[in-house]
Amino acid sequence: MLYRENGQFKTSYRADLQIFPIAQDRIAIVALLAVAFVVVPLVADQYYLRAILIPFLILSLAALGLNVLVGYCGQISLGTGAFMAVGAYAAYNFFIRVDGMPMLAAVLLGGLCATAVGVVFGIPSLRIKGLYLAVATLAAQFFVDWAFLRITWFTNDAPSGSVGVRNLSVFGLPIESPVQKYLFTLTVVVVFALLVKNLVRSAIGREWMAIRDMDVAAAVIGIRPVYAKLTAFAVSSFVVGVAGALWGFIYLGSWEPAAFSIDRSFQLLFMIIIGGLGSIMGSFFGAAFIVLLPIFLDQALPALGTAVGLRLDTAFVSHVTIMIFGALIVFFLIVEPHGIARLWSTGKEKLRLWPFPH
Amino acid sequence: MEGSVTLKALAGAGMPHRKIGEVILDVQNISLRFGGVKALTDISFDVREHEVRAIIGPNGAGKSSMLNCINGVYQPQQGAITFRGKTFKHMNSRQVAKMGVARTFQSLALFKGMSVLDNIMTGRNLRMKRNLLWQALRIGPAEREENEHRAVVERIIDFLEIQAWRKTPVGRLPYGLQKRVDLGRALAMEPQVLLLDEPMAGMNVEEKQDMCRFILDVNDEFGTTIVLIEHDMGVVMDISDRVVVLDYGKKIGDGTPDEVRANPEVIKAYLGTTH
Amino acid sequence: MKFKSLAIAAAIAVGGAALTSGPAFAQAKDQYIPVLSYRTGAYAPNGTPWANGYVDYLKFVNAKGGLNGVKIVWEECDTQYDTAKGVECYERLKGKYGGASLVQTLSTGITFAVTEKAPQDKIPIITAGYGRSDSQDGTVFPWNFPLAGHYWVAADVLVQHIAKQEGGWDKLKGKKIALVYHDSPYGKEPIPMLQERAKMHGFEVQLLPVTHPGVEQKATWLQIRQNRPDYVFLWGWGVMNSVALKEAVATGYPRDKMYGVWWAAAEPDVKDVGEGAKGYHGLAMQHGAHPNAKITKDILEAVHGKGQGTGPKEEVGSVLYMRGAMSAMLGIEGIKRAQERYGKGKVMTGEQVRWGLENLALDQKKLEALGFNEVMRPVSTSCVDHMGPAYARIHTWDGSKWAFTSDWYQADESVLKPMVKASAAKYAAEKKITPRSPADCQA
Amino acid sequence: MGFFLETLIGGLMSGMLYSLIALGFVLIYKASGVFNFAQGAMVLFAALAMARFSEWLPSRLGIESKVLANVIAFALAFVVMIAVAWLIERLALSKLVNQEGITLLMATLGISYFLDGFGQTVFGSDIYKIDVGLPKDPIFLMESTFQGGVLVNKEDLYAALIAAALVALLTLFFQKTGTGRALRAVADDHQAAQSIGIPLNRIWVIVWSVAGFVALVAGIIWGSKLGVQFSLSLVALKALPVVILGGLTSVPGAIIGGLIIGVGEKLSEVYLGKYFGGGIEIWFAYALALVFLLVRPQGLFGEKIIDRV
Repeated sequence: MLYRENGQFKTSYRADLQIFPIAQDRIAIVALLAVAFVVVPLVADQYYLRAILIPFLILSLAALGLNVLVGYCGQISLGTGAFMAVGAYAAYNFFIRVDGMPMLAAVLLGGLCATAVGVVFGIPSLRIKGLYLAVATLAAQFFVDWAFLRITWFTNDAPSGSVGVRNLSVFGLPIESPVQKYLFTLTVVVVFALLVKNLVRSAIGREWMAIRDMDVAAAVIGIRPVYAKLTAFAVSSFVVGVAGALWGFIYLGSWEPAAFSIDRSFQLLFMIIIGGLGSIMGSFFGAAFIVLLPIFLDQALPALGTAVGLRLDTAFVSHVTIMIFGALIVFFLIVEPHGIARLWSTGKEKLRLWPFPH
Repeated sequence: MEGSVTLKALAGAGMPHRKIGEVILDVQNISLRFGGVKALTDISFDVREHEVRAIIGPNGAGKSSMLNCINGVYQPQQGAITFRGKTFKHMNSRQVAKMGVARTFQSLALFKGMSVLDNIMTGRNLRMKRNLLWQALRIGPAEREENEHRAVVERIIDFLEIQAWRKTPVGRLPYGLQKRVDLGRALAMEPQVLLLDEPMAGMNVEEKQDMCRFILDVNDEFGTTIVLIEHDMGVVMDISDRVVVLDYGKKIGDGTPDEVRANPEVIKAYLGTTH
Repeated sequence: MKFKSLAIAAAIAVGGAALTSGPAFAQAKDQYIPVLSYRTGAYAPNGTPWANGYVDYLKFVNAKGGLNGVKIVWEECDTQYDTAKGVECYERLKGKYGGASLVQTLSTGITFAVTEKAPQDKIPIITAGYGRSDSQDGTVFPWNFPLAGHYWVAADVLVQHIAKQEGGWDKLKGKKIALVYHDSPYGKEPIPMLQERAKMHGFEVQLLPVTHPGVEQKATWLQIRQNRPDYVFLWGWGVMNSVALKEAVATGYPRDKMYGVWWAAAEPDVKDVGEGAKGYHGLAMQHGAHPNAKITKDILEAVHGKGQGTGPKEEVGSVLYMRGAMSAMLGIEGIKRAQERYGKGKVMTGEQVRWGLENLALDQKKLEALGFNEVMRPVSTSCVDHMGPAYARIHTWDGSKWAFTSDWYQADESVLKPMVKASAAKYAAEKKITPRSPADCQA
Repeated sequence: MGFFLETLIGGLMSGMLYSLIALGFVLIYKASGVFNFAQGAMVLFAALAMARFSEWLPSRLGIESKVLANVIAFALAFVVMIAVAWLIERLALSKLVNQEGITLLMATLGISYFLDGFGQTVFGSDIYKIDVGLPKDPIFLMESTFQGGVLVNKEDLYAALIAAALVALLTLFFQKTGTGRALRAVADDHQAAQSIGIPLNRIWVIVWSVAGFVALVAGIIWGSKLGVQFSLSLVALKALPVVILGGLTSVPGAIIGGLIIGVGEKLSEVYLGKYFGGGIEIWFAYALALVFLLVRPQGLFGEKIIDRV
């Protein structure tokens, strides 16, 4: 009987239009943020911060961006890695070449460059649809990979073509220790999540979804497919680009195009499909699932092995990890094609009715 | 049929104190081909302000294609369309919408993933001016704008009596209600001309009566000109001022319901088939 | 219902998470060495023997009583040669058992990434024969140790060798050398050195990148057939090597004009080309294949003899296996050297191990004691020079095994040193790093 | 001129090999509307099976004759692929009917992970040999006309011939056999096919088996070229531009597309590569496909999409 919205009457549209109309949800989210910002930094050890939470957050951000394009506007893209790469390398160049360029500014500028590239590679979407478009976006993936390997200017003529950054800081605060990196990433992600949420529940968001659901009808009520699709590509690749910059700056510290390979693109697509297309929350669920599962399996299997008293060799473990990973993905798609986010809402529905079955 | 006899009476505001105005939409010699197939051949008719204009004809007569030409979904090979004195060879969907022509669809073309509210809100998009950044920040003007339009949409929701389903994804609504939402989305554009493509297809008598009432109310209260495609002859004859009859992409009749009813060609081609 | 089943699944997952959560902090009575390897993915065939050699050697040391009594513990993590995964592995392993004493990344990409983290973590990085060449400069890269040479050395030695074949540096004038390289940081490392040499001796370098994984090289070899370079340097990796050799056969390019870097000159690269690869040369940095070396015999006896062998017996002594074993040995010797200063029989911290690695002095006598005498030449490092003298030989595939066909070479300091200095200085400037002062070295 | 011919021929033959893999995509997409990203994994899996069987048969069962060993191994591998097809249908596809294309695509990606892991656990992750006696040495044509002659890679030539034969075989299978007709019926309209009593599930098992067979042949050809190991599963990436260029639903499309891509990328690499610093063929293939799509959004031979309201 705890989770109810009845008794909470909305007296203004404003009140009805907030992100979490139900009071309990608002409380929950505040609590979650409190934990994320205060408790986690205090308790989590280096490994969890550096190797799990930070990549989880950054990839959630990327997934969020991709979700705008695929989930909300219905344009499938397999070239996400490319846009991350553009973000990372552009940010790197701003950071290295411009004296005293603040890191945050560099990251955002990187995002803008990704936007430009994203729009260019979005143009085919005006004519090509569905799977054809999906495969076509791979052109972006391979071209960008190639460009950053071949055009040495982008990599500041590093002999190996691999670049890196050090001594990061924001507004004078150093971003060196895991906790600092974590908090910085978290802040960026939260802000972007809010902005994107606002977009998708505003006019532009409705235009995207209209194009996704029924483009002819959308055109008839005066929505321009060109504008809707290209803005989707722009916003999406901006967010993805920023995520890419963070991936390079905060997580890897030093990277090469391989860090944004086609596998990354697939990984992100998995996140939004498993998490839930067209759902902000889903992006986070998906990221959690895809990031944590392999790491978890990779460590759980040997542990289980020793538990039953046999030493599993590394190759076997990682092969089995891939197997289980693949199998679980299929399993998930079967039980809930609409992703974890849908499960979440079903769960909440059930909770509302609890303890009455219907 | 017997249900529709009493329709005018049912539709409370039925008694026409609305005066029919000048020609607002004029279709001249439209011809449309898909490869070899002729969808429309040399169609001409006009629509006067405030009137209810019906387009009837058997299946595949080219009725929907006609509407699609009017709001720029299809580009006819020949002919022109004049709207409020401006003549166009090809209509551009957005332009048409801007000029105040709205449209409902035969096979529902709602945005299935979105709630009733959002579906109708899309009808307001043309009027929302705030740019991406404002929308992203959603403070001050952007939020005010959103709320204003929300208010308008709520009025439409009340008018169509679908308050209870505000936040339901339209995909889950029964057919009849979806038809209403479709109408609501069109109304949200505050159109001067409303193109209705078989608004009553597949409805039972009660639903048809409701829908007729909505249509006539719209026509009366907002003085909206209505172009209507309908199969149900009874309905058409009852609520429309003038009727165009199409058959195999050709115009075979045009005039008041009574004239059309009397037209032998129409009887042969159309009424013949219904009985 | 499906909701319930998923809830249960989740519950299980959480339970399992609890089971594995947190690095196991054993008290530091053992010397801990994390092992980053790749036994899966596109490069598994090359990664596996390396890892087996590495682990076997650790087992061997323990079998022989450890480091003056201190036992070695290790934990392996499969990086799949993927940088992000590698970083995760590094983060996962470094903290365990009271902290890692050193790490060997076995991937150029991971090396670059870990290099950025080393200064905070204070864990020395050994990259025996790979990694970034400029990290030889210990003042800018205090934690990197490209022991046993790096790719600039490799490139330089190859050029020296063909100069000798041609009969003098002047003979190189107007010659054409094609570099067929894996299009990645690894493949691009040698380019600056080759271009430097080309400038000096007036030969022409033609760059032919091959995109990962290198299964399609027809275009590359058509180009080679078109402009007939006098030599082909193969900077390949994994399947790319065997494909290159097969294409060479198919386009009739003479194998004995082809030279591979050591990653491209091991058994897996030529095995399934067999006869076709006859005459193909490879660069052996320090070691090659040593089926009969003392250390090989010792490991077979002390490890495989006891049924402790990590991989199959047959691969012991093969090129990549030896690379693994030698890499492990260099690390171990670093730790031993550190013990000499900070106390025998004690567990060394990362910083102490770094001192050890900076003061390596493996002379012929020591190597002999270790059983590596015919495997490699002496290695000695300093705080400024983290590589020390790097020796290399050429070995040639006779259709069934690798056999040495040249004498020892050494990179030409006069060419190498300035390049390393310049590149390291550039890196330092870019990262705003202040190089270590000699005083700091005494620490 | 001679060199141009050489490049052209080389391109054509690579193209033929691409179409061989593209074929797998098309077959499955036609019949079940699934864009099967697992095709690459299936190629690897089939090749691994073939390689290991042909290795085990002599060593474990003492079958001397290499030919016999290969034949048996081939048969066994095919059986394995049928089993795989059946399992995929049973465990995944049958439960995913009427899902969106993207969901299915992701499912097949999941399947491909599983196959990669499974294959390497069972068969090992080292480099293995497939030797079906394809010749390795080059042949030279028209040496009189051009000095040096025109080089033709004999292995590729044979491979191309085999691929062509396979295509012919499949065309026959589709046109002549009852199953083939059923397949085409399903491809045209699932409901209709079902209503006239064609069992969808069985059809799907068959299609996936056929795709498995194609994968096996592709695996053998590529495997004997590259050696069998993980990278084999990545050749699928070379086939993607072929598929969209030819049209997802067209077998001839896969062939023509393959040839266009093959020739296109080789010529581009050899003649334009030097101006771009090389390594352009991979993205050039996709760019080429993209250009074609801008003209024909449904691919060269794909069915046209008209949206009605």
